Amino acid sequence: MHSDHGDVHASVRKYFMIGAALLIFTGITVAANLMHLAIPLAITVALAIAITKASMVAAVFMHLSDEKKWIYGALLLTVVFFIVLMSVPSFTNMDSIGRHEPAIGGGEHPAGH
Amino acid sequence: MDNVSSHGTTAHGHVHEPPHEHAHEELGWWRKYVFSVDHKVIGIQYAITGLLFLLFGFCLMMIMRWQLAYPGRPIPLIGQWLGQARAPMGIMLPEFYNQLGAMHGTIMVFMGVVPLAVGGFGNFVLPLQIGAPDMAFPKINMASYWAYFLGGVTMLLSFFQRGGAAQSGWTSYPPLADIADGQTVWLIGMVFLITSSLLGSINFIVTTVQLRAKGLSWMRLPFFVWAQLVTSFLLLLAFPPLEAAAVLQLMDRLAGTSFFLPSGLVISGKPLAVAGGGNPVLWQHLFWFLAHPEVYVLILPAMGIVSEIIANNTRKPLWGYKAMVYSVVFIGFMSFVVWAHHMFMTGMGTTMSAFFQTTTMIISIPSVVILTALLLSLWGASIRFTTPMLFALAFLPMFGIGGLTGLPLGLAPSDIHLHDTYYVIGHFHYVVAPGTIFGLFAGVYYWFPKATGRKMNDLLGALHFWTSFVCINLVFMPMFIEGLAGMNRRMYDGGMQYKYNASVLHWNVVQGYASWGLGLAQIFFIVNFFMSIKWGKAVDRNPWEATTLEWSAPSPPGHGNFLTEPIVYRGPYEYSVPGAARDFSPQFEPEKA
Amino acid sequence: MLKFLGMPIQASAHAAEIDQMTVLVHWLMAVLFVGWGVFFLFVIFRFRKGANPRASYTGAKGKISKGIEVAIAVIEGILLVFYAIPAWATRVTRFPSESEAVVVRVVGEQFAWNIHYPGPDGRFGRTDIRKVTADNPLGLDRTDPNAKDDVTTINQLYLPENRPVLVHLSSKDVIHSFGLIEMRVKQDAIPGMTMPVWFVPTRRGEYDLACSQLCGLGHFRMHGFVTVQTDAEFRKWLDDQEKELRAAN
Amino acid sequence: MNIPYTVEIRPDTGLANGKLGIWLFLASEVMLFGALFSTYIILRNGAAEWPHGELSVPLGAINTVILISSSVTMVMAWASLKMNDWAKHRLYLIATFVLAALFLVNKYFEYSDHLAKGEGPWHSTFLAIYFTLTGLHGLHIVGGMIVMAYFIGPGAKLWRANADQFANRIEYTGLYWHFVDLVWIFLFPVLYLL
Ligand code: HEA
Ligand code: HEA
Ligand code: CUA
Ligand SMILES: [Cu+2]
Repeated sequence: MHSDHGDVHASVRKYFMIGAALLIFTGITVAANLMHLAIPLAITVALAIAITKASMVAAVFMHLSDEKKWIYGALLLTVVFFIVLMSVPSFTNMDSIGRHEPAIGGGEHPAGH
Repeated sequence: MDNVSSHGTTAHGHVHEPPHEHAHEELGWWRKYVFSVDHKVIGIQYAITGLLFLLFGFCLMMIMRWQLAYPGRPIPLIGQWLGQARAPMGIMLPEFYNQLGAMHGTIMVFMGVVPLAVGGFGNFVLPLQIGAPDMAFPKINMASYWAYFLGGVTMLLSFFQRGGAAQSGWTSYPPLADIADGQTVWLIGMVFLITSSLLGSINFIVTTVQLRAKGLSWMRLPFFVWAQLVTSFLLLLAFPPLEAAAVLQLMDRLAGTSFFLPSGLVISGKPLAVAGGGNPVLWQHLFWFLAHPEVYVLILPAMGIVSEIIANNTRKPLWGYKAMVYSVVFIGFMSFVVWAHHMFMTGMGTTMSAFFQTTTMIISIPSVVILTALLLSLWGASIRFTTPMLFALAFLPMFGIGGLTGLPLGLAPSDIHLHDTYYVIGHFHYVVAPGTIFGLFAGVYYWFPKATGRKMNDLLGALHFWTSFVCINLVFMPMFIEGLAGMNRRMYDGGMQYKYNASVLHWNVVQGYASWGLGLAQIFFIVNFFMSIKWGKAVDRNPWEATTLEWSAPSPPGHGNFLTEPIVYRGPYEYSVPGAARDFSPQFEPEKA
Repeated sequence: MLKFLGMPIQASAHAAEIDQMTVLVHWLMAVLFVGWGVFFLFVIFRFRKGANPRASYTGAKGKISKGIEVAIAVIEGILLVFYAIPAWATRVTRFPSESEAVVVRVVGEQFAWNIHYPGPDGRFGRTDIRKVTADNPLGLDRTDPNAKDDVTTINQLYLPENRPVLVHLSSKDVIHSFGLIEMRVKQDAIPGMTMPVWFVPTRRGEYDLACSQLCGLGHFRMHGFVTVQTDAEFRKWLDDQEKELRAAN
Repeated sequence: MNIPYTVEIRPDTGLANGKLGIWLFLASEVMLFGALFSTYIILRNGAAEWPHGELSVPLGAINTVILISSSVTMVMAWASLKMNDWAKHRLYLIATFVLAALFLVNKYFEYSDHLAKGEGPWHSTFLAIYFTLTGLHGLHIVGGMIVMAYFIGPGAKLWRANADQFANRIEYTGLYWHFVDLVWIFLFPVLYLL
């Protein structure tokens, strides 16, 4: 923790630099969007940048780069369950025996010979 | 760097600490008993409110059991008070039956058991057991109770709105829940209850991690504390997805979105005018993502209570304490990856069902380990059949029945036949009613002397136990017979229209009488409870000759709990230590006592 | 054990397999419960305070418990790998081909089952949400050539004996569940989805079609009837329906 | 009676109570927004088409800039306290509050623009998600502003009485605020760009 004054002084510069870097990354995201990349690539780029930015905020502004093991532990657990949660979409659709189709007005209903 | 900073702050902190507003000066009645920040008062508030909700939820069920026993006959006594919209001429309407069912489930789970087990016992006992003066955040603790209270009041008031209370089951599956009456208020109430649990769980975790007394290392924690700690993590990380889902359902109902409404719906012959594009199964995933961990929230505190009582009344250490701790942590962890075993019939393919069947079988093993450890703890014991011990002992086979009947449900092919039948109802009531509720009763009898300085009456206690034990089994055991025969749950007329039910319908009558008998049996408890507050036998600090820290505080403990700072010298269950003078060596007594 | 469990008759080809699975788990449960139960009763009697005034600090010794736990895990594993997963896989992958099976669409609504047969041409007609009326709950567009011979009923499902049945299950409004208790069939009908369900009825007779999922105030009376007949009887029934249809037009 | 480790640090965990508390709270927030992002993915995958360019990228980008700046001012508000510079702390905290307000003003224009066109959340799956996610995020902003307002106003007294405790509280507020920023860092590309 940055409690003695010299330490905090040193960090101040870092805070402004990270702030600037975040703004630059924002610019890059918007610029990349103007290039109209193919959707999968655009998603990858945008998410990669967002994750980088988020890591910078967490590591520096939230001092995560220098935390105690209990906090890491709690966050690790959260990340694990977060990943489980993010797999809900695939659980919902991946392995369903059904087809998405309304009961009425789904056009031709299946059944041939 | 760390040392420097902690040193600096400590020095500062002590010098400048402002006089806490609730320091030693006298507090008014309101601040002391109503808007209190003392964990013991809040715990008791939680416990009493929770008990009242349990009683209320049970009353709803007793009305339902009348309808199931005698479908379409006017309800005696209270029938005519229910009003035209619920029971014209005292005869229950199907929509009212559904309201009772949904609200029974909601009230029992979210407003009865969790507040009593976590809010009540957790609040009252946990800080005492770890030697803390209070919870880490007393004001947040108070806020958590009042959020619960508001949620509870909201739910109760929902009975009086037009169209009545929520009626789509406690599971609130859309599209039904998106279009049925009463659901909006239910969702708002749930948001309050969820908020309350989140605040509470943060408090419990921080308290356990930060405020343990000197010498109280992790493997010296009473098992109850472990159970509460795991429970808190479940609440903390599993509830938010349900909160999100509740917000989405509220949007569907209030803002006209269709998160859970697919395109092309036709309701009562008319196309539903919404944008569509939603997914009803999504709700089920989010709901069960919470609700499976939630069922362990219902059971773990009860397991913790039972373990304390078994150690105390067998006069010996818990057998396999460490294995129990690892198991409870493992259960907590696994409970996040089994949720879809409630959804086998939603059209799951082989891969996914194989995954969830496997995790479900895996999670049953640590439960077996804990139960086995508790059973083996009885070997070589010197069992005292006190009232709390009666309930704690009964917990073992009752939870056993409930847990074992989870297995055929967890295997998808046998679940085809059993899903949504009374077998499921039987399964989980064995774990929550003669399981958890018995565990909670045990806890009330056990810690009542700590909270009031008086013991509850043993004769009334024994009567309460035996009558409840007989009646509760008569209510729930026939459910397995009904379920295997195929009787569906949530049936307004008890399923009398279906041929395959004919051979088991008569059980409904038996269950009806048994449930009213169970209701009467509670009178022993209620009388005992209130009578003992005033006239119970006065006791000293440690009436059960127990070893954990709460018994070193006065009964009832004052503000700040301990007269001197407690120091822990040994493990939690050092009973009958060879060579010791007495058959218990408390954690708080130094070696040469 | 099967008899003891009191399950309803087995009216489909796969019912026995599912019941066998259920029976096996219940054996496991019974052994565990009786085993632990006897132990439990013995210890609370043997180690009551009167009989054993001084408790033993170390208590039970030995590793039997670990053995039992491992055994339970192994048995569960066997049930899973050799019974549950394969049995489930048959239910959700080995669908009969549409040519050999009796194909029928079942559409749940509050509070009835709409049954839809494709008729002799074997093709379901087009449905249209704007054509939904009280007499035409499925919104069947009779101008569509495929729809001309389609037979629809409400709550009456006729099936031939010993032929695979393929149901395309869906729902118009809320979630229902297609429960054929005697045939050990249960499948949620989820709006916005069409689910395939298959089974082979093996016993002639009248059965109940229950709605197993809470779907509103009429859930308890969402009651369909299944009639399983010989193939000839079934064909005759279909023919009669066709005749009626032509007469009506 | 005092609760131990409200200000001083517990030696074996290295933490003060509030620090652990706020991180646990953020953990639950991660799960809350996680569920909503999950929902977004499901509905987007299930949708036949997904609108592009419905939202104004400049407005979104400006709001991103605003929030990032507010994170910098927030961390500076805390750092100033650590350097014992009360005046600067006030300045930075008030700046953070003002930036937060600006964010909401911006959002207000975006919302009213859509609503004026009759395109509320009921209009399409996309707008449903847009309004829900940004609305919930907006509520978090409002919550943060209330806390800041408290520390600008009546809560500021604590600095005199117990400087360390006050600095800790500002730190916890900051942690929350950076998290709100962090959520927006994901919301912006997900809703405005993709
Ligand atoms: C406290 C609550 C609780 C607990 C602990 C459990 C524990 C388990 N549950 Fe249960 N369950 C519910 C509450 C609970 N459940 C609820 C509320 C529902 C229904 C919700 C609804 O639909 O409304 C449900 C539904 C439910 C389903 C869905 C059924 C369906 O809808 O079709 C399934 C399926 O897998 C399941 C499985 C299990 C399993 C495998 C366990 C395992 O963890 C059990 C492991 C335990 C054991 C294996 C026992 C071991 C003990 C012994 C061996 C000792 C015996 C001792 C003596 C004789 C002295 N449960
Ligand atoms: C924790 C959860 C819990 C508990 C404890 C109970 C307890 C009981 N339940 Fe409940 N039940 C559910 C959760 C619970 N239930 C859920 C989730 C459902 C599904 C709902 C749905 O379909 O959506 C359900 C459904 C359900 C049904 C099925 C209805 C249907 O499908 O149509 C039935 C039927 O008999 C039933 C009966 C009972 C009975 C007789 C008890 C008895 O065991 C009750 C015993 C209660 C007590 C013993 C309380 C005593 C309290 C006191 C004595 C307080 C004293 C007060 C003071 C001292 C101040 N329940
Ligand atoms: Cu349809 Cu229940
Ligand atoms: Cu479960």
